[in-house]
Amino acid sequence: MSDAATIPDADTIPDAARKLEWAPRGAWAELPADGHLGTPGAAGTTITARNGLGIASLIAAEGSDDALVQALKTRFGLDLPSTPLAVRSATHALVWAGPGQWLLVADDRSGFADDLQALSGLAAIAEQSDGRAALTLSGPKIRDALAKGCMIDLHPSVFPIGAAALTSIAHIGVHLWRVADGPDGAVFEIMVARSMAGSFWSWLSASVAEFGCTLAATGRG
Amino acid sequence: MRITCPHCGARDVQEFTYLGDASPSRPDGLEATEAAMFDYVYQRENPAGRHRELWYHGAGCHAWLTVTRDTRTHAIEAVEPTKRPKAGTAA
Amino acid sequence: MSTKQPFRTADGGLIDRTQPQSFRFDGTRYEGFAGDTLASALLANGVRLVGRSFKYHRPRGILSAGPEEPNALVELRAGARREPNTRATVTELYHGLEARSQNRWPSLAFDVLSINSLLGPALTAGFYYKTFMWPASFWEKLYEPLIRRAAGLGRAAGHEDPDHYEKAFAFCDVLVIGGGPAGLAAALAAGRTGARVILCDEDFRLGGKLLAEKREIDARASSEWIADTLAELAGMPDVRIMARSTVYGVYDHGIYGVIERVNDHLPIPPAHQPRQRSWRINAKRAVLAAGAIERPIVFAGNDTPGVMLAGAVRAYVNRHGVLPGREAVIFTSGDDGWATARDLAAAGARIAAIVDPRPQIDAGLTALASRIGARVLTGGVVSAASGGRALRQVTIRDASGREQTIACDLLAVSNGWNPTLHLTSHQNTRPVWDEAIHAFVPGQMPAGLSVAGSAAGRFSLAQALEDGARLGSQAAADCGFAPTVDAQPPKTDPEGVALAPVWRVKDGKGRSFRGKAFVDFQNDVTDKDVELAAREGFKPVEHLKRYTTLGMATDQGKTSNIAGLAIMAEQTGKTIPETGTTIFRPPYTPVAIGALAGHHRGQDFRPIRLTPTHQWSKDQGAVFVEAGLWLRAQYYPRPGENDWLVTVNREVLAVRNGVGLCDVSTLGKIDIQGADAAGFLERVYINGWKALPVGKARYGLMLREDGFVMDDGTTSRLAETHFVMTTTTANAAKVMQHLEFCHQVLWPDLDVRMVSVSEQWAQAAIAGPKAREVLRGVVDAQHDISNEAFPYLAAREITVGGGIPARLFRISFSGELAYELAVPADHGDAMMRALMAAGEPHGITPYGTEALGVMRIEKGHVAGNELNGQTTARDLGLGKMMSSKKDFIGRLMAGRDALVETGRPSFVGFKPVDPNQRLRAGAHFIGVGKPAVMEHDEGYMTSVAYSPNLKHWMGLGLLRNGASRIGERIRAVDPVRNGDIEVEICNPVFVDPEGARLHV
Amino acid sequence: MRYSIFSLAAQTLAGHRGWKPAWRDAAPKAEYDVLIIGGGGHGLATAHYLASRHGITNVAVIEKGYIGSGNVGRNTTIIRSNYLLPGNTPFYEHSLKLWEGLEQDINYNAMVSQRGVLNLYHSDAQRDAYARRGNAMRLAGVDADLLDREQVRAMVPFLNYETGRFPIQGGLLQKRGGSVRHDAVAWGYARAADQRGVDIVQNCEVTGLTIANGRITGVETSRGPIRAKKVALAVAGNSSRLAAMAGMRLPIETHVLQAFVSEGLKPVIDNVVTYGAGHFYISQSDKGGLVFGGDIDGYNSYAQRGNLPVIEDVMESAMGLWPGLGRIRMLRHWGGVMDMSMDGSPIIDHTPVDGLYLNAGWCYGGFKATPASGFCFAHLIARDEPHPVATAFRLDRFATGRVIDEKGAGAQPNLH
Repeated sequence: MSDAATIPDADTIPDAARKLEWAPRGAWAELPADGHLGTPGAAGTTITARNGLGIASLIAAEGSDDALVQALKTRFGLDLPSTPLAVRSATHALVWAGPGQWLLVADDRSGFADDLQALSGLAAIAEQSDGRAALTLSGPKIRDALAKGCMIDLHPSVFPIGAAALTSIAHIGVHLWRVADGPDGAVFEIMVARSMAGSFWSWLSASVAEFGCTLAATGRG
Repeated sequence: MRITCPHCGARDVQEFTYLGDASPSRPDGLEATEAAMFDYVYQRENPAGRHRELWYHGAGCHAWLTVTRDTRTHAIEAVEPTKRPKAGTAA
Repeated sequence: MSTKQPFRTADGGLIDRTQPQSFRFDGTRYEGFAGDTLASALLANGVRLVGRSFKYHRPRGILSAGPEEPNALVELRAGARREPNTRATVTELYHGLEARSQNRWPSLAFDVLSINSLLGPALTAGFYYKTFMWPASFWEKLYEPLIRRAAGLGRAAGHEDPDHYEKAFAFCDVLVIGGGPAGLAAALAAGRTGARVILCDEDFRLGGKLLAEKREIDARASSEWIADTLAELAGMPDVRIMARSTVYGVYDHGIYGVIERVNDHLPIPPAHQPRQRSWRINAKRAVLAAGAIERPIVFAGNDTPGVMLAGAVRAYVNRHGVLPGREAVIFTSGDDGWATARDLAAAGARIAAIVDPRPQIDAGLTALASRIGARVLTGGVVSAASGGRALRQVTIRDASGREQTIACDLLAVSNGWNPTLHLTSHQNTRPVWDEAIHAFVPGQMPAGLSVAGSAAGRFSLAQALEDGARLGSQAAADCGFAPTVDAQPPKTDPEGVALAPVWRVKDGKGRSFRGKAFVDFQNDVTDKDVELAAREGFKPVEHLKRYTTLGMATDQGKTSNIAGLAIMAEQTGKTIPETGTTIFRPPYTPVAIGALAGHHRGQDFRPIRLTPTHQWSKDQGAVFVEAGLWLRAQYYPRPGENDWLVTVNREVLAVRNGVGLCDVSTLGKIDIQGADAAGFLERVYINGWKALPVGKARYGLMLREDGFVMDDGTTSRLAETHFVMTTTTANAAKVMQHLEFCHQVLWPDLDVRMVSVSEQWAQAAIAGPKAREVLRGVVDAQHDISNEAFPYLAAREITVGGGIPARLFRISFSGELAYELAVPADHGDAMMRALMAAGEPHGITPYGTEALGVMRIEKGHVAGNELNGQTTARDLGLGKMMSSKKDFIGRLMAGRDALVETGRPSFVGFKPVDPNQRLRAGAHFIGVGKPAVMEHDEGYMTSVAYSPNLKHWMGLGLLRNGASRIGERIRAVDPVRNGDIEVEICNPVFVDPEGARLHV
Repeated sequence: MRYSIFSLAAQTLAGHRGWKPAWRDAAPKAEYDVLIIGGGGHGLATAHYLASRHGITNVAVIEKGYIGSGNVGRNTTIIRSNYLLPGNTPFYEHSLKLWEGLEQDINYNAMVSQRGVLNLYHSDAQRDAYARRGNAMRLAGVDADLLDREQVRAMVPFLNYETGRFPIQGGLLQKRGGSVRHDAVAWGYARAADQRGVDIVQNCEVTGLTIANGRITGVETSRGPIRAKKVALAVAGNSSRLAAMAGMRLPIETHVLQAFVSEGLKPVIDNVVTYGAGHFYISQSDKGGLVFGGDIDGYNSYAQRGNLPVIEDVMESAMGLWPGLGRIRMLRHWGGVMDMSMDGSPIIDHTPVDGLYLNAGWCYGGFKATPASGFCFAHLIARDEPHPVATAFRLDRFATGRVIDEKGAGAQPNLH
């Protein structure tokens, strides 16, 4: 993928393809417009679509992840977690994804190729930026809404800030972690397989409706 | 039923896939005999009581786990990763 | 109000008299109050007859005031919301409630099938096992339809349930089951330690049995203690109180199933809310404080409407402000029934008599009787009740056997209580008999569960409060929460608990037939049925239940099991515990199927997986088809194409003659890296991988360890230590799991690192002679994709569209010059549009899974119908791929005698001898001229398609010795579709058998 | 006493005081020609056919609890012979024929009810597989009809044809399939065997097998030793435990299967219907309860009870297939333990121990097999050769590769 940025000579592109824009279509392209969902009144939950993330699986070679640890520390200032945790910098997160596996998440996809290049050879890297549909979930009732499908305990004493989990909700695999609290309390980031984003939304929208929900940032897909 | 994944913590059994008896080990290599392989593939102790068995945390960390469980009561005595991490691994 | 509700007391009760609620029962309009149940409201209106029994269609009234109710079952609501068999005793009254009696025709009062009651003597337990055998055909044609029509109770709604349900998951340290005195005390004790507590109660109001009683705690009305306790609990952030929530089952490792009836107390759930919520509560510890259920006595006519449990009578009087009768007789074998006399009298009923079989009665009780003006008959029994549709009189037999009748409209029966221990036996542990209280009490408990108060057989209020506080505190302590310094348990007013139960009252010496005496009301099991079971040897309790149906009705024997056991014990001369114990299966009370399904119905039954190009396919007018969880484009009809085959033929010809475009994103894609990646593939595939050059793809076949084929696909080497494997759509997850097994369990020392990248890539097949020209329009110019530079089976990382990373594979399912192009999923939509634009001059045609299937059959490629788990590599003509130089999964078992014997069905092609005839998959092969029977079955057709290139149908199949029979004829016999045609056995590759087109 | 409308009428007039025990509660004798371990449906049927077809009556059936306490008393009562593979089809068809004549054979009405078993299909591939199966049945002389969607709709109009996740496309119908009153099967066979002299010994648990020089000579029980010339194991669910007493390991795992019944309803569904897009099947009993079930829990278990994930899966499938079930209540659920074999098919065979016979591996299909299982097992025990319709159920088929794998799921019991 190192030649990804190479721009071909314009003269060599056939006419038919020249017109093409290659406009990306994100995982949440089908989400409804920003606004209020469910029971009217103050929204108990907030859903914010996260588009344009850079995401990659990192799998360490067994017994030889020192260089990887060092590189992540140097480039992102992040310590590779050895237990189910998500660590965050201003721009990046490292999320535990199984023994010896992590997700590297960049808030902005531009520059992610360079990030991965910098880690090349230190881990088995597989880009997943397009393969995950990500949301930020918050609001005073968000735990009650998540409890309608999430089979793990999200109580603050059990799932503190920084906790991460791979689990499933409504027959759909999810990667869920908790980031710093917002004005309405706990804030969760969640990712599901892109192909199941629609079905996940069907469950999520039904589950938050009781509490009312503010849906935001869907337009930036 | 809940299985305490050594990596992920206590999880509902729904997150796991069952394979079966963990005690037989595969007769590897070109020297292995058909009889030994037959034993590995087909024959089972199937005890009423303590049973070491393989489960896959497919909806979680994808680890294969060796669970020691009583087949009469479903009580779980131990859960271990089948693959032991080597020293120096972050996980 | 009083004329509207003639049996409503003037005041009192936990009802809100300012909130009248209008409702209908069997079409008649009545009124009740907020806080009523349907049962209490019916009683307030003087409605006694509410249902008909199962077998004899006997008139039935309201027996109880709780979930144990066997008689008062109604159809609640109407239309698609109709809920049959709904217990009126736990149905919260709401304005507009509509209910109907059931199991009667034409009306509740005049029910034709009550004639069964006259046939009663013949319709004993198990009578059907002994008859209806002659003539043989009559059972199904005549007898059984009659029985079926008569059986059953309510009618199911004939329509889709319009309401929604959800699941929910909760976690706590201590789950308290039951919100009566023991449960409230337990929750309070646990909550005060700071533990996370959930308190569930099935009722809509917390307080449990206290609600039905006039009791004092610490010299105050118990209602004040309840209010204080609830207030304190409400102030604890980690305590959750769930009313209208029934804990119905105990499952392994501290998991409790709970149904929360979120909106059953409203006509229709509010918008965005479910009707019910199905909880899975994970509790480290639980305290069962579910109270107790009162026991009836078996005597003639004990099912007459107006015969009620004495505790229930108190509940209606004290909680609901209803007089279940004005002229009452009390039949009690213990002190507890006397409290009913007291409360009834206080509410204005006349107590005609108190019948207590005990010879000696506490002086305090007799004083009570004289205070309320009730006759007392000690040493006597009620031997019969009569009145048909409403109780008119009871017959009382004194100690000397003399009988007299007393007119009354209410008989309150008290015979002690059974602990509500159902949940303790959900893990197949048995209750044990406690002779001191004449009841079964919990035996071995499920792990983490303790039991408090009446549920433990400790029936007094003082014991309930003491148990609750102790066990709540203990449960919290077990979870690591230090007990708080506790005040003394609150003091309670005195109560009598003496008891000498009477299980049944036999007919008198004269044996005058007074009518049936019921053990199980709902299933119409009488004492005579139990005697018959004993006579015929059905003595073990499970035989008794199954033979007589005792305890099998919707109430699951809550009021009947113990009497049944007692009568069996009497027949066999054994004690009750020697006779057996009752074991209760979940659920504790019946649970709506919809609730347990939650969100997962209709389109949400299982997730739908959509490919990144889905919208593009929709825009192209695709018809979609389910492929596992995926929706895939099946074909793309154009205006005027009215038959799918027309469309598919067009798509196939377009590919073979020009170029087509197909979404293949659903294939599983596994990224495999590591120093031992090639060696790992060697072990999981039957063929070799070490020699595969970088930049090349290869077809691979993997077996299960038992030697049968598991999956196939192409795997490409992107770098020395980097492969990307493709799997079939159907097996993607299974293969991933298998590879993880091979790595983690079998060969942990290999350096191989795998992750699914199925979701990351949108992948399209561009197939047909013009494929390369189309591809040139999207592949960035610096990548040479000429035949020389990018030959058949080349596989490389490239860029498209001006720098978008992509992977290009020159592989072909169709047999044409073909590529699969993969781009990151966000670009999948654009990729399809770009390819369409680039292909426009060449007439590029989108094609779906049908055309894909036709072309793979034309090429003789195996797919799902052949990879059915019953075929070997050899069967499929792929035996030569099996390397003999290495070990691989399935190698040894594939060598077993039966898997290598000649004569196994093997993979060949078929074409109809008459080219106009259609082939059918699933047809079996029978030799020409042989009878179509199993002995001559030589295999079957796995896949068929119409080939627009060959202009006839073609088939693939597995035929005994198939490969050596090319050119022979055989019959494809398809009896289920009346098919029987001759086919010619042929090479399975119908088009371009040399494969020349792949390499152009 | 022979059961008939006449005996019932006579007893009605006599206040039912003349009925005798349906079978004697026998105490074990010191020795039998054949000792059958397991008083379930298969063991009792074996005794009946040994006595009635082979004249061998010095037989005991010993049962650790009460008869019919195993799977014959806890199944979903379905009978059918809609099998695919030649090793299975003739056997199950033989069973269905025996069901059809059962009442007359044993003078007991087990309420055999051929209401039809309908397997739904939801895709072209599934249709092809059902066509293959239906054709195999027809070639074996078994009735089978392949229905399209409209034919299915005409039979069972209330299913979800419009909004289902996996649309119903049609079904494979076996009209002769149906249901039977399960407990009555055990009681009827017990009564019939008893009347021919078979001892039915309850509360008698086997604690050991007595084997000398490779030959079985008797058993140790909680009620003392019993000698026997031949010993037959019919203890599905516990086969491995008994086989272990003879030093054998079996290609079997013990798993739990749950079953469910709803509250009683007026008739709503006449047939047995199985959902092809989930693990679910449903019928309605004569008493009105909907009887339904789904997949096994999937892990080794002797606990006779299951857990919520499978319960919820069954309910989801129920709603997926039949959305009108939402407000119908599940009354009771329970679990039974069963022998899950390595290919999903049973074993009726000799064992390496002379005189010890094995009837095992019935997976969740043992109930429908009860008559033929008993019939063929009796044949094997009496004549020391397999009955012609049960020749494929050999113990050594796993070693030779002659597996009978209907589903193609391979050597993993919980996938069958």
